[in-house]
Amino acid sequence: MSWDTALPVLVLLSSLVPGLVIFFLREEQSRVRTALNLAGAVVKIGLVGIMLWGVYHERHYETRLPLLPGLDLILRADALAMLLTTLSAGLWLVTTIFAVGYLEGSPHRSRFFGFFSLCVTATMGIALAHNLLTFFVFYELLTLTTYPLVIHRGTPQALRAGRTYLVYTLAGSAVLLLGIVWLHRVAGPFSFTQGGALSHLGPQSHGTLLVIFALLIAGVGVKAALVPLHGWLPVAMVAPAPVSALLHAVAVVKAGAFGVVRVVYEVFGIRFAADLGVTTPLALLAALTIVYGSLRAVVQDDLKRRLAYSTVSQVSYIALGVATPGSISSIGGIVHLVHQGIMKITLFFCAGNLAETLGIHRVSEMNGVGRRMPWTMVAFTVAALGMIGVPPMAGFISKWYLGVGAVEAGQGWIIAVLAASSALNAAYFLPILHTAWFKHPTGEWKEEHPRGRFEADWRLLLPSLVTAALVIATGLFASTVMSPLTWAKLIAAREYQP
Amino acid sequence: MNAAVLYTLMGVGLFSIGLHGFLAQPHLLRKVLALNIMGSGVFAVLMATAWRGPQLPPDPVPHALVLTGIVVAVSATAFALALLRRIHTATGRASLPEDTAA
Amino acid sequence: MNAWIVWPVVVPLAAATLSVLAGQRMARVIIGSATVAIVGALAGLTLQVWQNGPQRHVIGGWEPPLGIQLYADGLSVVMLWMSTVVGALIGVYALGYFAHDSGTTGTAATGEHGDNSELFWPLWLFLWAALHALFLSADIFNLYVTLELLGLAGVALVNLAGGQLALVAGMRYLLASLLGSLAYFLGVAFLYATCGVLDVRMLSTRVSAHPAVWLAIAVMTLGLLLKTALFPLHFWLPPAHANAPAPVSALLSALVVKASFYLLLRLWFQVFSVVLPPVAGQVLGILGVLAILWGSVLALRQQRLKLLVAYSTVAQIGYLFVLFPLAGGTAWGAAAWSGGTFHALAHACAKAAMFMAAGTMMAALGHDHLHELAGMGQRLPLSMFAFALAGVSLMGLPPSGGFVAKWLLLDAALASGQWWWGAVLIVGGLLAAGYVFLVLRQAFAPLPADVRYRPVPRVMELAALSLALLAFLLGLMAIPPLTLLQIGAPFVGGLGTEALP
Amino acid sequence: MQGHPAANIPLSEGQPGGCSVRRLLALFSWALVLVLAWAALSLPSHSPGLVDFVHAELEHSGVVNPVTAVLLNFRSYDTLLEVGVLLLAVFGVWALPRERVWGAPLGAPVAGPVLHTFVRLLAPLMIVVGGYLLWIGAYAPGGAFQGGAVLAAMGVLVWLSDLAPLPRFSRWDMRMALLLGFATFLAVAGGVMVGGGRLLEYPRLWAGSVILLIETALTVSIACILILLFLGGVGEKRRATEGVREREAKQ
Amino acid sequence: MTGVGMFDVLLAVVLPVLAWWVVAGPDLFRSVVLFIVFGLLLALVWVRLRAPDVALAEAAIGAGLTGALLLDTLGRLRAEGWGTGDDQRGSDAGASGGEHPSV
Repeated sequence: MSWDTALPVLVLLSSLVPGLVIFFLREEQSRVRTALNLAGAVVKIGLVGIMLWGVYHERHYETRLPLLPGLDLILRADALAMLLTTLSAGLWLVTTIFAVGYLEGSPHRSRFFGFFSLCVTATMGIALAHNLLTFFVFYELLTLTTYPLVIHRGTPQALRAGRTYLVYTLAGSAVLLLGIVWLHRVAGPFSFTQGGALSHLGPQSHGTLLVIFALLIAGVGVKAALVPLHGWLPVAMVAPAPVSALLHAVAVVKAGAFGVVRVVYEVFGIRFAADLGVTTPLALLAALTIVYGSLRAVVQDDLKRRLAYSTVSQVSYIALGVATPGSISSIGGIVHLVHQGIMKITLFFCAGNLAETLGIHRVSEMNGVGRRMPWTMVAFTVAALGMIGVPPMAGFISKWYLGVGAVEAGQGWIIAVLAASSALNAAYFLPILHTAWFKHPTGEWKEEHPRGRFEADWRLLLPSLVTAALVIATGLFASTVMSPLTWAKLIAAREYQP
Repeated sequence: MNAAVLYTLMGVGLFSIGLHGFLAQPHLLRKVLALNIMGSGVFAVLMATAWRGPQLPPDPVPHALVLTGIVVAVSATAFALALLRRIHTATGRASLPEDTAA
Repeated sequence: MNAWIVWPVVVPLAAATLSVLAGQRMARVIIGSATVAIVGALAGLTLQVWQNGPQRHVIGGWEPPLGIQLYADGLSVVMLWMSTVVGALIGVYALGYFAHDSGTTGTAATGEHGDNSELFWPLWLFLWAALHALFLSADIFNLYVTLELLGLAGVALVNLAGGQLALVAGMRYLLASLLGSLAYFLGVAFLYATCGVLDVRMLSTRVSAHPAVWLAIAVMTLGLLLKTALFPLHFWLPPAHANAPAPVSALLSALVVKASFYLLLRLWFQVFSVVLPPVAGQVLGILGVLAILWGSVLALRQQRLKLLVAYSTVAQIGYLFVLFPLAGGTAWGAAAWSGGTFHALAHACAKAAMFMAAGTMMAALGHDHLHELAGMGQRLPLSMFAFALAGVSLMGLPPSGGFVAKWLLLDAALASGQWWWGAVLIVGGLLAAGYVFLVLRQAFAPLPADVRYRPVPRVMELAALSLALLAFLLGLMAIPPLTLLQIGAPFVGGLGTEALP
Repeated sequence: MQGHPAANIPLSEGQPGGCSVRRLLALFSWALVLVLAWAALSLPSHSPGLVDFVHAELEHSGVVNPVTAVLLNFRSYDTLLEVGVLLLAVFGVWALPRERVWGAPLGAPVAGPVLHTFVRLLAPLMIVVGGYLLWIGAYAPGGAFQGGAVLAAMGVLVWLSDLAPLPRFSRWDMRMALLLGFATFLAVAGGVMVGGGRLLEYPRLWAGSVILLIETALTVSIACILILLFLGGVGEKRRATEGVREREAKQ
Repeated sequence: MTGVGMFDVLLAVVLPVLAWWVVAGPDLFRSVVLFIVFGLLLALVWVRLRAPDVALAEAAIGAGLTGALLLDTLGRLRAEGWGTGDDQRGSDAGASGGEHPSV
């Protein structure tokens, strides 16, 4: 096994092994646990960095393992995969730091961090999967490893949320499996191919392919929280904040959106999909989700619920960009995969920090919190403005490309959707900012436990500042070589190659 | 009609009677009896296939099979009866709960 | 001596004899070496089959039709591995189980049980031998004897639990088992009367569309369905499997029901295939579907862990029978055949692990009421983990063995245009998730303070975990067994997607 | 577990009684009779059977009685497993609760002078008959199973008449007697393979003797097994109280 | 094809009748006794079919030993209070002390 074939496996192992070891640690061995976690995360970032450099220089990293007769498990680092692996690897490190601080002193931490690492492993697998079978294997692994995290607290409410989560995700994966097996029956074994792998199929199978497309999108749409399959996401808010951050920014939702990208671009191919006539319905569905999620977010008082509905809305930007024909919208959709992750994780870090430090769970309790925790709220503000699409933040780049792409494609209604969505984003984020910065504190905070020299435990504060900085950086330096935008352009260019 | 056909018919008759008794009778001892009668029915069918008329020697293979069958039957019967006695001692009944409930 | 084929039968029989004669301590040595010997012989046999195709062994040198022949093809070998590996790990588990059990008023018993647990070993060895004999025999009457051997050993093992429930369950099991054997025996008599041979291979060339053959097929199938506990003939299974001692439950659910299924497979596809109309397979398939639904729904309604697992067996048996309507066409027959048999394999590992894990929890708590298992994830994390991994296989999620089986069956269903069988597989998987998570969510519930808990031997947890891991990872090593299954299979050809141009 | 018997009753699964069910059952049985009879009448009048094969090889089998030849040579594997079934029945009875002790429980023999004398006279005769049946099996009707059954009947009679103490199967030699037949059979089955033969392939020249050896061992074991099966459950009530000590004191 | 004597016909008719009595007769004790008779007559059938080996085994094991086992079991059931649970109509052949608890 050469280095090039080993690398994708090593990327998985760098979180799998620490995860498995952590299960067997005793509860009080928190130093060993943290060390293992951080070591795994750093090693992973290093490995991903090497891979990133290699892929940029057109090296091929690929691992195969025969799984079924005629079907291999294939892990391969392509440009799209690198986008998600880099995002996940980076955010895993900051989330780990955040989680260590957040969960300090609470029970079952070995279990938590064990599943946490497995969850990241599954996400890496999803990113590197090079055919639908491999994608499905890790997609399911993700379901199974996130369930214990969702019900981590063990309260009746958490158990109920876990049940909802399972009902949605398992039903989704059942549909997905059906679609995958069927597609293999129709098309034979194939790998992800830029520009699509199905265009050789004649018109007699187009009817079947329509159904299969619907099945696949429904399957990945559950995790991507496309309306009406989004029901689990707000409920899953009972999970601890690091889990929410993971669900929304790094793993689950992202896996679903990533699946949409893979299915449209590399299974069907955007041109073939457009010929089939499936892109417009998908775009409509995404638009519906964007508006619906935003509308629901406006009326939520619970901060995490508001953020959850915001995710429902924002993730569909990706699907919208992907489903709109034209390379510019594609760039917007793909780059939003990264941008949404960075922005949303910042928001969740801040929400978790507020809850942990001051016991704040609702927007109405945030009066004047900007004075008490200015750094946290600065981070929050940066991310929120990014979400709204204020330049030069990351979100602006996404929306810009989406908008230009819509114009290019002659789909004016998308502009309207984007505008409405931005207005709604402002409608649910600006009041928070107003409350936090400009209102006076109503009295004592519910429970105040600052730890350390800063306004909050540094492990809770630092991650949000780092990611907030990234929100600005990805916007400001969008045109540099290693920026997400450059990668997105690369991917889109290959997809639209004649 | 020859002896083979006659005893085959008797065999299937015994099997049916046994099966009917097995299903209809709640008492476990009777179920065991019924199983034995079903077994005898199968033996009769097999033995009839061995019959090749009064002049020719019969086929010894079915005879051996039936001998084996008889020994298997007695083993199963002895075991079933021992189990039945334990159930009777433990529950005071010699039938299965769902049968007596009816 | 390269006749490896006989030793999987002879060795456990010899070990059973010796273990009765020897003392307790010697018995362990005997059983241990017997296990090693069986694994060795099986490895030899596998190599032979792999290299030279199906193996035959003419017992006593008397060629069929006069004598009896042993026959091993890929299917037999896979089944033998299943029973050997699962059986051996159950044996390891039983070491801990009975050590834990003796001297205390533990699990299932009324307090009067105890030293008859030493009978577990000879009975278990006899059961093992009976399974292996059944997987290797190529003579329909000899198969009848092995069926009886298997049935009696199974019932005797159930009764080891003592106690009223186990006795009654054992009796119900015994009666069902005997009735099934007798029906099979009647079929044998009719087949001999019509065809004049007992050898499976010769029979397959002589059966014709004749009333007596029809009848033989019908009664043999019914008898074997009763023994396999296919809905609606499953009534005896849940009480017997739930009330037996845990290692016995594992043996019965994982292996014993598979034996009669295996026999049915052989008869249908290798003896009667010429005379069976396709509609017959559809009937079995429909019963399988009903079993999946009925078993799952009842599993969801159980209050006791072991009953839940037992009803899950009723449901999982249903999957095996989805094979019958699908294994017909040329393009997808191989996928259905491999999928069905692979499911038997995966279910054996998963279900044994599940019963073992359930038994461990029961041994620790003294009961198995579902709603009082809260916090088990903290008390017995390994067992809970084993249960979860086994559950993943039952749900058919990757990378478990259950996933591979489901994929292949689904593939066959879609390929044959009978997508509704595939839909049932999917629904069944979701229902399985329902009852598995019913248990798993208890693991995360907070641990009540006042629960009495007895420590259990570590070996029990480890044995269950190894089987569960095997079930979970079986999908990653599916190629060798799937290739083996093709050797001597009625449907040869590319599997799954390879079948397409 | 014992505290919750209700939990065990499966939902709506039983054999409901009642008049209509019985009528249905009767209907089913009659239908069964008709179907079976139809199949039976359709059987070929001349079943081909294996009789020619048996007679062609009979001279190589080592015995003259074709049934014995089939039972102990041509299809000896069946018989081997069948002895296994017998043993399993004994183990099964032992595995039941209250029968845990290796050895039969003690019951109440029917002692009486007439029976005593009768059995004293009969017992030797039955041993002779049993032995004869065993030996004649090679040539004429008879064999290990029949001989063993006669010996077992003698054993039961002897016990019933209180002439001899109960067998105590905690003793190694008694277990040996129980397993002798099976062990011998199995040893021969595997032993002949040492020279490169097949399972249960007796050396042609020695076939008669080997069969006699197996049958002799089997007769002893079958007698023991049958006696044990008969005694298996006797005397459950007394055993708990005075049974054991009383009888041991007698000796 | 001849060879079907009156005796064969008689046996072939009597045995099912006996079997019916065994499974459905009113009294369990009588059923057991009839079962032994059934076994002996079956042995006669085997003799008629020129199978003395089987006849011998049937008489010794099928009728003799099984019969003894059945009688013994029946005795034990009786000794434990009530023996013939399904014989509600009262049994002439001595269900001694025949209390029948409600079933």
